[in-house]
Amino acid sequence: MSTTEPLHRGVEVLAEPWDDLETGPLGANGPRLATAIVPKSSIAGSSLIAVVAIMAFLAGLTAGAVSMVVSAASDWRSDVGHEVTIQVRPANGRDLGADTRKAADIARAAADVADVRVYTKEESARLVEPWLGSGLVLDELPIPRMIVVRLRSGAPPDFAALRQTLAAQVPSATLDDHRRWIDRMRAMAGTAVAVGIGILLLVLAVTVLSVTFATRGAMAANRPIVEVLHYVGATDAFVSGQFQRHFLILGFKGGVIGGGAAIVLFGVIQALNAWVAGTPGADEAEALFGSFSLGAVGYLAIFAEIVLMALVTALASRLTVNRTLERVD
Amino acid sequence: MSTTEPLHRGVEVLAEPWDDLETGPLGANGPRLATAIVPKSSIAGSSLIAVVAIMAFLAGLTAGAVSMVVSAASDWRSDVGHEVTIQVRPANGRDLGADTRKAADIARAAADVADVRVYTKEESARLVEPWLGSGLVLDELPIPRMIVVRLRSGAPPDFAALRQTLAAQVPSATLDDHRRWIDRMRAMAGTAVAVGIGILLLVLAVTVLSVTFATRGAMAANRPIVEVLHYVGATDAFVSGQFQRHFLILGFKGGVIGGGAAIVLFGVIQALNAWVAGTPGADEAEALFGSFSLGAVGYLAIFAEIVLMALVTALASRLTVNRTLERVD
Amino acid sequence: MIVFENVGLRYGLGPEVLRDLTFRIDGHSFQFLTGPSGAGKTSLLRLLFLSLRPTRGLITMFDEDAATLSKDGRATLRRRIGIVFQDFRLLDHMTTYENVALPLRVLGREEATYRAEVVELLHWVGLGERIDAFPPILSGGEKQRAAIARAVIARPQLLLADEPTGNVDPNLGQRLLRLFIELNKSGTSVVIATHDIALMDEYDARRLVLHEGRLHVYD
Amino acid sequence: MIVFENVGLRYGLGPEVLRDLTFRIDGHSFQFLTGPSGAGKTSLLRLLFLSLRPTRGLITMFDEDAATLSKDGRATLRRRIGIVFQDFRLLDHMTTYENVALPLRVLGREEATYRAEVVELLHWVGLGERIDAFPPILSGGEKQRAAIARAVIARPQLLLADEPTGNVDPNLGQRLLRLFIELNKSGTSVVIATHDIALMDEYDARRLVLHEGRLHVYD
Ligand SMILES: Nc1ncnc2c1ncn2[C@@H]1O[C@H](COP(=O)(O)OP(=O)(O)OP(=O)(O)O)[C@@H](O)[C@H]1O
Ligand SMILES: Nc1ncnc2c1ncn2[C@@H]1O[C@H](COP(=O)(O)OP(=O)(O)OP(=O)(O)O)[C@@H](O)[C@H]1O
Ligand SMILES: [Mg+2]
Ligand SMILES: [Mg+2]
Repeated sequence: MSTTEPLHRGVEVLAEPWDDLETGPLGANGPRLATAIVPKSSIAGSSLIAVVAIMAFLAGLTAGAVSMVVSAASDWRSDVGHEVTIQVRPANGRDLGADTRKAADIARAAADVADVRVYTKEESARLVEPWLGSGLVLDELPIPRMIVVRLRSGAPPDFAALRQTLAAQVPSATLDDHRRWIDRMRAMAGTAVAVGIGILLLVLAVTVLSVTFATRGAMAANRPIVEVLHYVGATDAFVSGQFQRHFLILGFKGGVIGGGAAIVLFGVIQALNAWVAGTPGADEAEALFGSFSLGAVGYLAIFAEIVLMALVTALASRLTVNRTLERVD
Repeated sequence: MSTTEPLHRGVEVLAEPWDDLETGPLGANGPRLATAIVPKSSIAGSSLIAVVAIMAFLAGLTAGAVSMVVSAASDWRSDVGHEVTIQVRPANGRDLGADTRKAADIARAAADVADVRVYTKEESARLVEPWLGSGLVLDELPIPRMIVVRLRSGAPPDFAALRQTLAAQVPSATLDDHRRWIDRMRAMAGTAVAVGIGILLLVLAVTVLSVTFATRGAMAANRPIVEVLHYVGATDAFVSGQFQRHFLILGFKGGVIGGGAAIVLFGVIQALNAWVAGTPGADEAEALFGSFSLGAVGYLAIFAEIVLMALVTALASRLTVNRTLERVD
Repeated sequence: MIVFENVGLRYGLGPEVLRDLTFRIDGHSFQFLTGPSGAGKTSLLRLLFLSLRPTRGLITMFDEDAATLSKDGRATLRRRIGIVFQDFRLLDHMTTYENVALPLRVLGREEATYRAEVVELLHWVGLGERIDAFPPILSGGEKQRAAIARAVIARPQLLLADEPTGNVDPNLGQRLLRLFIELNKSGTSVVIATHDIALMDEYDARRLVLHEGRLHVYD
Repeated sequence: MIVFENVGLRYGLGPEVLRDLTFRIDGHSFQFLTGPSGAGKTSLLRLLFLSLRPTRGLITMFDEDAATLSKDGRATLRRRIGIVFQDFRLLDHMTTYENVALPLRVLGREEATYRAEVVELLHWVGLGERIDAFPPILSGGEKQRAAIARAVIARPQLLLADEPTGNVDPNLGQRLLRLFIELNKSGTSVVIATHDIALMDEYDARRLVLHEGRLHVYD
């Protein structure tokens, strides 16, 4: 008997009860094909997608918030870091105007200085207005004068030398390089990033755990299928491939849903923020939550996390499937 | 045949292959009993617990954060709300000292005022020091004088009347009742509560969804058991009772794990905070995240949420079980 | 006890599997149900067990119209029926003992009141050594006997058995048949669906033969 | 082709189910395996199928020591064996057609190359009308025939069938027996575990009888 000849050819046809059935039509579409060997519904898919989505959402929120804090801090730092101020205080027996001009000249002579601007008396007064009240007679008040020194970007100039020169020539002037504020902002941004990374690690851990549980559950639920596959001669690679596919898709779906929700949320908040801008609540909200603008980096981070979620899901399930298969025969 | 007489009594004993087996010992402990009718392992328990725990954790964090913001804001508000300040500015042709005394007297005469304190010249100067620099010769500077008016708790006094009297008698004095700051804080706390409630609703929705999915999955996985139960005469109430039990426990476990984790996290942060207090990073962190102290209300809220999670889980599963049973026969 | 009048059954849009069935099953009666594979024996048993509704016709069980029964009514009625499924339907996570005791547990009876009875019945069907075994490790014939034990443990008024001797040797088959006969003598109506001609020759009873959807009764 | 030498099997700490089995199954041979319920027929078939390891003794299959085979080696070897399980083991989420075609799919064959063959075999076992049906709605006999079709579709070198006619009527049983005989004539070794004395009387073949853990061979 050749391999293409049906094996029952040799059996004479018997009149059997089902013989008449054979004349019946095939299923309307012919035999059904290509059903997934591991049924989708059996892998607790929706609840796993929910977990992955939640985790991706959380990861997205965290990444967005961190990127907002970091970018706000660095904006502020670069604004402030590119300026130093010199304050010239009125002192007995000294000419405030002359002192101010002299200090400005010293600043102008320093390396890396882009621009020096001397605040007028009025401008200087306006700076202290909140504390002294307006409507003061300026001449009577010995208000300190401000000089704003804009620096060229790049390496910061040698503040120590400048400070020394100023101290020698204009004792009533003090240089403020905002070092304390910049350090503060840096520490703050660093803390935010650390907290963010902590939360991300937590989120990833929970994701891996959930996926591992779900995979194990799916393997257990599909134990009969795994067995039958082995019985008809499937190798472990074939079997695990059947599961793999589902979990990669599943993780990706969860990631897209969760990450997408995070992106949408940021978008909505940003839109709302633009909409209420100028209303009384807006600055309070801004004070509380920052400026709500998620830059390209934030969006990129969220996208990266979607991919990460899918990969983590696939990897966790692959490990679990392989470990389970080793124990099954 | 009576109902207690074994039904096979009447059959004569045949010599059958297994007759010798009957002399064998019973299982070491006699028959096993009281296996749960719905097996615990079949309801994707661990991944559902994970979901519920994550949700409870989130809910706990949110409740904690909101309660921290609200209590900080109300602390601040009650501190600030119990004080108003009167600023008396130097003006041409007026005696600052006399004006200050007069303003203080007016304040003292007002209703509901507990205490009036007039800042000395030096104290007043110290307030503006950050902006004018120290080492000023005070006499030369027409620094405004501050009067702090502490109010009795209860209804705020009639600021409008006080302000009017002041304007009439001491035109150089202005009353600051911090209204703007208080409103700000109130708006901020309100926003925090609203955002918190929003997140809680989201979390609850996700929980209900996940539990519904998981219950449905469990019902599907246990379809054969449900069928057999029906076949041996079990009512729907009996069957759903078997599932109910698991899900209530499961939701409670998830809630305790997640809520507990949130409480532990707050505890750890608080401890860390106490530990690093005074170190350079601490005030930045505090500036960023608030004081990290979760009051009794916060802990209560988290406990309430644990219970809520368990109830929501049980309820969602009960609904799903009943709906599924209606469709099964 | 049970009356079928012009009962017809089709699955979905398929052909009518059972056509114009009109017959009665009396109390205390004993009958074999037979017919070729796919003739509808299992389907007929499911109609008798109320786990399937006829597409037409009237079924009266224990003097009640089966169509009007509520779900809980059906549950109550099933407590008077024992059934042995062709594919056993044992619960894999429970021991043989627990599987057999399940109907009593569902009835709310205390374990102490039925324990001895269950153990004795298990010994009698030759499962004395397998009391604590879980169904997945039982042999085919052992599962079948456990399923039979579960069906008879609550002394039902009606026993439905689908191919109850398909997985046991002829000796054991005879012994199980004796169990059914004994049960019948104590008042239970018995319906046994089987292909086993040797088994039917063992005991002279009424025969219901399904052929091409119709039922032929040989008293 | 297959050689058992002093093979013994026990489950866990239980008694030895099979003892000192020494026999061979030649290429082209045909044998019935029989014995009372619980004698170990299914267990012996599982040993032959390598889904169980003996607790002692040596099994040589297709000239390889079964104990030294890797997992993938076992998988490859199983592609040369067809098996019909006593409880069928069809996949409920796949149609009859897909279940039967599964061994070919696992072999990586293109659907177009085997489709006609599968459909023809299904018609031949009387499932021509049930090609698109899912196992849960098949009758007991229909499931059994689907399981048989799956076992033979890849023309295995060894066919193991556990009680393959337990759920079909005698006519159909004979027809299925003819299928096995035909397969045997084309070169397959066949082992059929059965209780059905009538079936064994149909065809004069070697008989392996299990009794109290020992195998008695009647050539
Ligand atoms: N749930 C169902 N949906 C659709 N068709 C079904 C369903 N159950 C059974 N059938 C079909 O109805 C017919 C009768 O099935 P049934 O199980 O009653 O036969 P049977 O007499 O018990 O056969 P066997 O002896 O093989 O067990 C078969 O063709 C079967 O495929
Ligand atoms: N996985 C297992 N673990 C423990 N005991 C088992 C296991 N499988 C089978 N047994 C026991 O081994 C004995 C032989 O079982 P087996 O299934 O081989 O019998 P069989 O001859 O096929 O019986 P039947 O004719 O009833 O199908 C039985 O007592 C059975 O309970
Ligand atoms: Mg049937
Ligand atoms: Mg067997």
